[in-house]
Amino acid sequence: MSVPFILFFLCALLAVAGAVLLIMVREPIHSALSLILVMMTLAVLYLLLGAEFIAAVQIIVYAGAIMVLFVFVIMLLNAGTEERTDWSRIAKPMGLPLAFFLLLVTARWLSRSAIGATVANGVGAPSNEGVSTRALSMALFQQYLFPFEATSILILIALLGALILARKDE
Amino acid sequence: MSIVPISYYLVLSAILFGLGTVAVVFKRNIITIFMGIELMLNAVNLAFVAFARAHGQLDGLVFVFFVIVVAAAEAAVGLAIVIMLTKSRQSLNVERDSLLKF
Amino acid sequence: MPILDHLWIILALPLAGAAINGLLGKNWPKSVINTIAVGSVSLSFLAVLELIREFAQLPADQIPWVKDYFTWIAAGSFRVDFSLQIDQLTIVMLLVVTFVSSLVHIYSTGYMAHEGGYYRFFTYLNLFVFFMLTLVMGANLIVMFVGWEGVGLCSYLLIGFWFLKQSAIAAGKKAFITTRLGDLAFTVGILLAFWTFGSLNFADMFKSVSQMQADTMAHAGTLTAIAILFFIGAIGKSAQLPLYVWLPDAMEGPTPVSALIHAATMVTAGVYMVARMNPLFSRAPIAMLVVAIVGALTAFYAATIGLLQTDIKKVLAYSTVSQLGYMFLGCGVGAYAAGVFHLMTHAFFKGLLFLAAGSVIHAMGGEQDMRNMGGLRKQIPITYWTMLIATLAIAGIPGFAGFFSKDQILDAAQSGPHKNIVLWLLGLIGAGFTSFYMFRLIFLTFFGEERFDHHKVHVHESPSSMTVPLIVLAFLSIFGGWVAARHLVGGTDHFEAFLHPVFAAYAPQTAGVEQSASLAGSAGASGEVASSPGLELFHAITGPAVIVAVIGLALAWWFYIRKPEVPEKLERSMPGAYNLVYNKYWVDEIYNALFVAPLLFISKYVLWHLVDEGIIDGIVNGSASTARGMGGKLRELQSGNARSYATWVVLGAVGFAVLLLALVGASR
Amino acid sequence: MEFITQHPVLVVSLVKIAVLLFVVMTALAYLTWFERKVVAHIQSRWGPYFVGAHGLLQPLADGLKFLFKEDMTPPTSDKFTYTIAPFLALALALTAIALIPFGPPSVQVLGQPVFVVSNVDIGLLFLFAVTSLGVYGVALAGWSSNSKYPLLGGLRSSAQMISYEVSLTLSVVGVLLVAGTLNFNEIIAQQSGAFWHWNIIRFDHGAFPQIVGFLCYMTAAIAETNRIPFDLPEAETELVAGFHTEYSSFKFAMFFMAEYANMITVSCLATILFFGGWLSPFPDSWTWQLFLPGVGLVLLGMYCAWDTFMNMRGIARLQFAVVTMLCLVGGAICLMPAVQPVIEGPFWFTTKVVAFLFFYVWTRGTLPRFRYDQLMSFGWKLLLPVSLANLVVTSFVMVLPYFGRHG
Repeated sequence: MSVPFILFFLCALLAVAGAVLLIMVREPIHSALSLILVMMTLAVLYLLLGAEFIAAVQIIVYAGAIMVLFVFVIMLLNAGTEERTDWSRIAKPMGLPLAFFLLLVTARWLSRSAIGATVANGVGAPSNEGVSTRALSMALFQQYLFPFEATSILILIALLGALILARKDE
Repeated sequence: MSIVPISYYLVLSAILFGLGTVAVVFKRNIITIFMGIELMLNAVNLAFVAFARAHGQLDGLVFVFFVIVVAAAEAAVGLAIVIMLTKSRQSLNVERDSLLKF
Repeated sequence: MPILDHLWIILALPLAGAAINGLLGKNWPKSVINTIAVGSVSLSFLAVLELIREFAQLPADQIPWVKDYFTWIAAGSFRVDFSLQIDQLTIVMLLVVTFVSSLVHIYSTGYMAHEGGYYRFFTYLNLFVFFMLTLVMGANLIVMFVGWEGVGLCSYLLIGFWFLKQSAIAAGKKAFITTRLGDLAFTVGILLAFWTFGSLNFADMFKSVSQMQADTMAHAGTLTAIAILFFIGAIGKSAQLPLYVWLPDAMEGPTPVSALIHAATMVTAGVYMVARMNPLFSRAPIAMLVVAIVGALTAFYAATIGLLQTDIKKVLAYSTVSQLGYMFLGCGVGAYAAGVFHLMTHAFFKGLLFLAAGSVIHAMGGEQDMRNMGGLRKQIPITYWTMLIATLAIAGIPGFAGFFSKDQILDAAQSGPHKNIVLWLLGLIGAGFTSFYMFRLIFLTFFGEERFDHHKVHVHESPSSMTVPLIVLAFLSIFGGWVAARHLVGGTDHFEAFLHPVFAAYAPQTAGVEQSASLAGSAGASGEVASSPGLELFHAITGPAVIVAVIGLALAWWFYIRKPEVPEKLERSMPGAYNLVYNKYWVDEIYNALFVAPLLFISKYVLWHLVDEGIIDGIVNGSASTARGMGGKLRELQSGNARSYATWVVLGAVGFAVLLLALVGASR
Repeated sequence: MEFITQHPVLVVSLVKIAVLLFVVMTALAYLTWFERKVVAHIQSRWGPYFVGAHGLLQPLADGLKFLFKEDMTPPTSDKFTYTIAPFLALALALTAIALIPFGPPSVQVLGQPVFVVSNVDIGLLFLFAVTSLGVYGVALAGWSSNSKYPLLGGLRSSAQMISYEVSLTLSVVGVLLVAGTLNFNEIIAQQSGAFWHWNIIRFDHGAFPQIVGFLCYMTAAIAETNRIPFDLPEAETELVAGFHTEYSSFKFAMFFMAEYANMITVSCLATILFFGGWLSPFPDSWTWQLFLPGVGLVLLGMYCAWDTFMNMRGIARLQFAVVTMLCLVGGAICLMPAVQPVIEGPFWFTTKVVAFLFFYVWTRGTLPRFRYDQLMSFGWKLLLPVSLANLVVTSFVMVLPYFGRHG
């Protein structure tokens, strides 16, 4: 067991724990916290995968902005503990088994997938040094320039939409 | 020092995705459901990064970037909607406002 | 040649008028509506005049002039173009239709001035003109049929124009349903024709007809069937025996409508159709005979009913029926030209009669019963004189339009290729009756002492908008027939000569010879009979028709001027016959008993309660309730519960994942 | 001993972390003293005076007080969150500092740079990542207290932090364009030369003066750290004490320290990005500048000595004598030729940071507090557009033919 392995399993454990907590806990804030935990661990995993920039963005945008927004909204709406209504007759008896089944199927499939296998066997093992941020930004601003601009427009639209929605109607 | 096989990451992402699904199906608080969706997105991101690493290409990372951006936009709008909804229905429980029908 | 290339203009004008008035005109002042309605029709009349000018220059080989506008229906081998056609027959009809329509429109502006639903009236009227023109100009049976049904619709709408009057509504329905019977046959005929000829274009049909060998009995039978079916359609539309019953009731509609639709144009559609289909009929002798018999019988029968009617419009209605009978008689004996000729003159003088009657009713403030009239000739001179002229025309007094046409028909019945003495006699007596009841009408209305009190009605001459058309038509009632005048003095009949190509084009060889012979005969075959034109003229003028007409006139004078008590005596002396005729042979009652009542019974108990409510509703409701039940079950899917929806989404995702897995597994 | 040689990274890192923690904690403590003194003098008071000479032991006393106070937890509060909130705040604040290079990487022990705990390739991004999480401390504290004013304070601060974080980041991007890297050491190295090479006024090929960016940065930074005039989250006149109303004893102290740690962090960042980090303002040719730290300390010691003998009485005189000794000895050490190059970087760095801290205190002493709507409209309608404009102009100049990077 080398350092990356330990790190990986630690993070994976934390991530799964956080995800489970997110489901189990009934206080929205706690769910948010556990989700933040998951994101943190994911950021670490990204680092482990050599994607520093993505890791940073993950923390800044996800943990630092989106989740803050969530927390903010929870506080704003003063969301209390979730009530235990079960009016949906299929959600529990059907939904959960289905979801778990989906989990298993995808997990099995991915673990069997060619790429995973090859890497596991060390064949085509990726180089250990991470992706340079410069190269990523190059790709982003040259090869993917149009999608980038498109997303910027999307953001603008979302901004306006949020403004209009949350505006006090006077 | 040996590296962690990509398939581990993939399986982890699958698990997280499944848990996200469970959250979406199981939770009643609309905000928490939202978080479940975010969790799923994260899981997918992880898969993307893992694949990018496996292929030694950047595209996966770019995709992750876009996913994050879109998630941000979605969160902004979605939470605004949540606020309006809660203002009008005085409840965050999705089972309380069954508006989604004819 | 603008109009010839744009025949649609003639149609479009009245349609546009109808559309504008009908869609926008609700609150417009009468003047505007008048302008649009009259303007559109008059313009299409002018267009027709221009058309005639251009048609005159058209080389003979380009007649009939057909224009295809667009493919209307295309289903397999069945293909119908919206195409219009111009030939001599069409020209005549167009002229009559547009001209009389214009006059009636003008007349209506005066007559309907005080009625509600003004714009509605003119909308229907314009629409009618449009459909009538479509009927006349159609280059294939389908277009023609559309016009055919369209005029039926307009007639229904206009009869029931005063939709608050129960009788009017009933009359409208009666007209519609009765004619529908004929139309059913007509439709079947059309189908049979398509099955036989493979096309519904007149040109193609006639070509294939003329190529058929008459000797093959099958073809003869088919042709006869088609012809008779068509003729039944004509019976319905043109109110012949036994389907004439709707026309008298149709008098519930406004008088201009009676004049235009139920005298001048629509009811003659049947005649036009038979004339248009002459190649078929000429090759189906039996059908020809049927046509002739029905025509003659109707002519006689309707005339007898007319004898005792007291309602001024009813009298005219029955006379219309009878005159139509004459036209069919003409066609039936092979004198299509004579039939069409009578159609034209009849359009003039019968239109005039109705308009004049309308004027009388107008003057009497709505009174229609002749027994409450009398002595009106002083108060309303113009109406009196014009109506007198029309009466002289219809009675067949020499010199007037009716004389020429009716004389030709009777002549053809007597000496034509298909001559038939019995029919001729029927026609002859009918002619006598005609002149009798027409003069009876005149005498009762305009002569004798006034049988109404002045305090209620103050008689007044109609406005110029009504009298002017009367005068115009009066002129035509006199001179309209003179186009055939020289025929009397042994010259050629211009009208017949003009129409000759239409009827000669596809005439059967054998019959063709006779036809031309008869043409010559009726005109020049006088060779051996009459040596001098004068004698010929004398023969014609003192022909039997004229004699019976004069007798009728004399009798009428005797009965209603000289000895007014005679009718009562007669009535008392033979009550049976009197009641029989007076009650129109109880035909309506008989029909009620025979057809209407059983039909009502069947429709009520069998069709309605059993079939409709029991079976059809059962099926429909059953399916509906099953659908509702399933919907109720499925509805639970749409609980509006977001979690349930999420579950379904997950289900889909799982399915997709499994599918993907399977595919990948397969590809591996 | 060989363990150290085997695992240099681990050992050195641990040592560095320990030292850094100690230093920073002390710094925080004395920063409070510093602030109180300065504000007092601005308001023409003496400030802390009696606990130790010139109140030099005041921070110690405060620390003890916090430690021994009763730690109250509101019964209705959300225990877990209530407890972790202050830890979160402080931990994040300290983590941020761990990324800051206090001196040149050339100074090394066992092949490891001494003056930086972790030299990350994209240090700046990580700094932002960490600071962006700082919101949670405040927000969670406000929420978990389960009481009006804290909640309001938490809401305010989270809103405010999100709003100003945008401008903060954008104002820095200008520098990033100039630098073309995210690594602190490289950013600093590029500004080497003299003070006119510092990013704030540097104007040569591929560089554009970031003065506007600096102003935006400072404003946003003050807002980020919830300092006057942007201290709405703890506006005592409106919200009692804002998000930490319910906190007492050491938890409160943690928030306190976190705030000052954040001040230090942003000051360090400003120093690095705009003022050349640990570089000296003078050209390297001026060798005499190596003596500046030592000489400065010696002068300080001499002043202390004079003060001791003229003004001090009793115990205070004894304490101040100790201070004098420390200064003189330190000065002597700094004057040693071997130490001079080592001490240079930290000296300048500290000097600049202290200057910024003084600026902080200064603003606190002089400016009134914003109203909340003013705060928001200022942040969104003025600060953001200006920093965006700065970004646009900079990037535009970047690609200009002559000034541009390729000019």
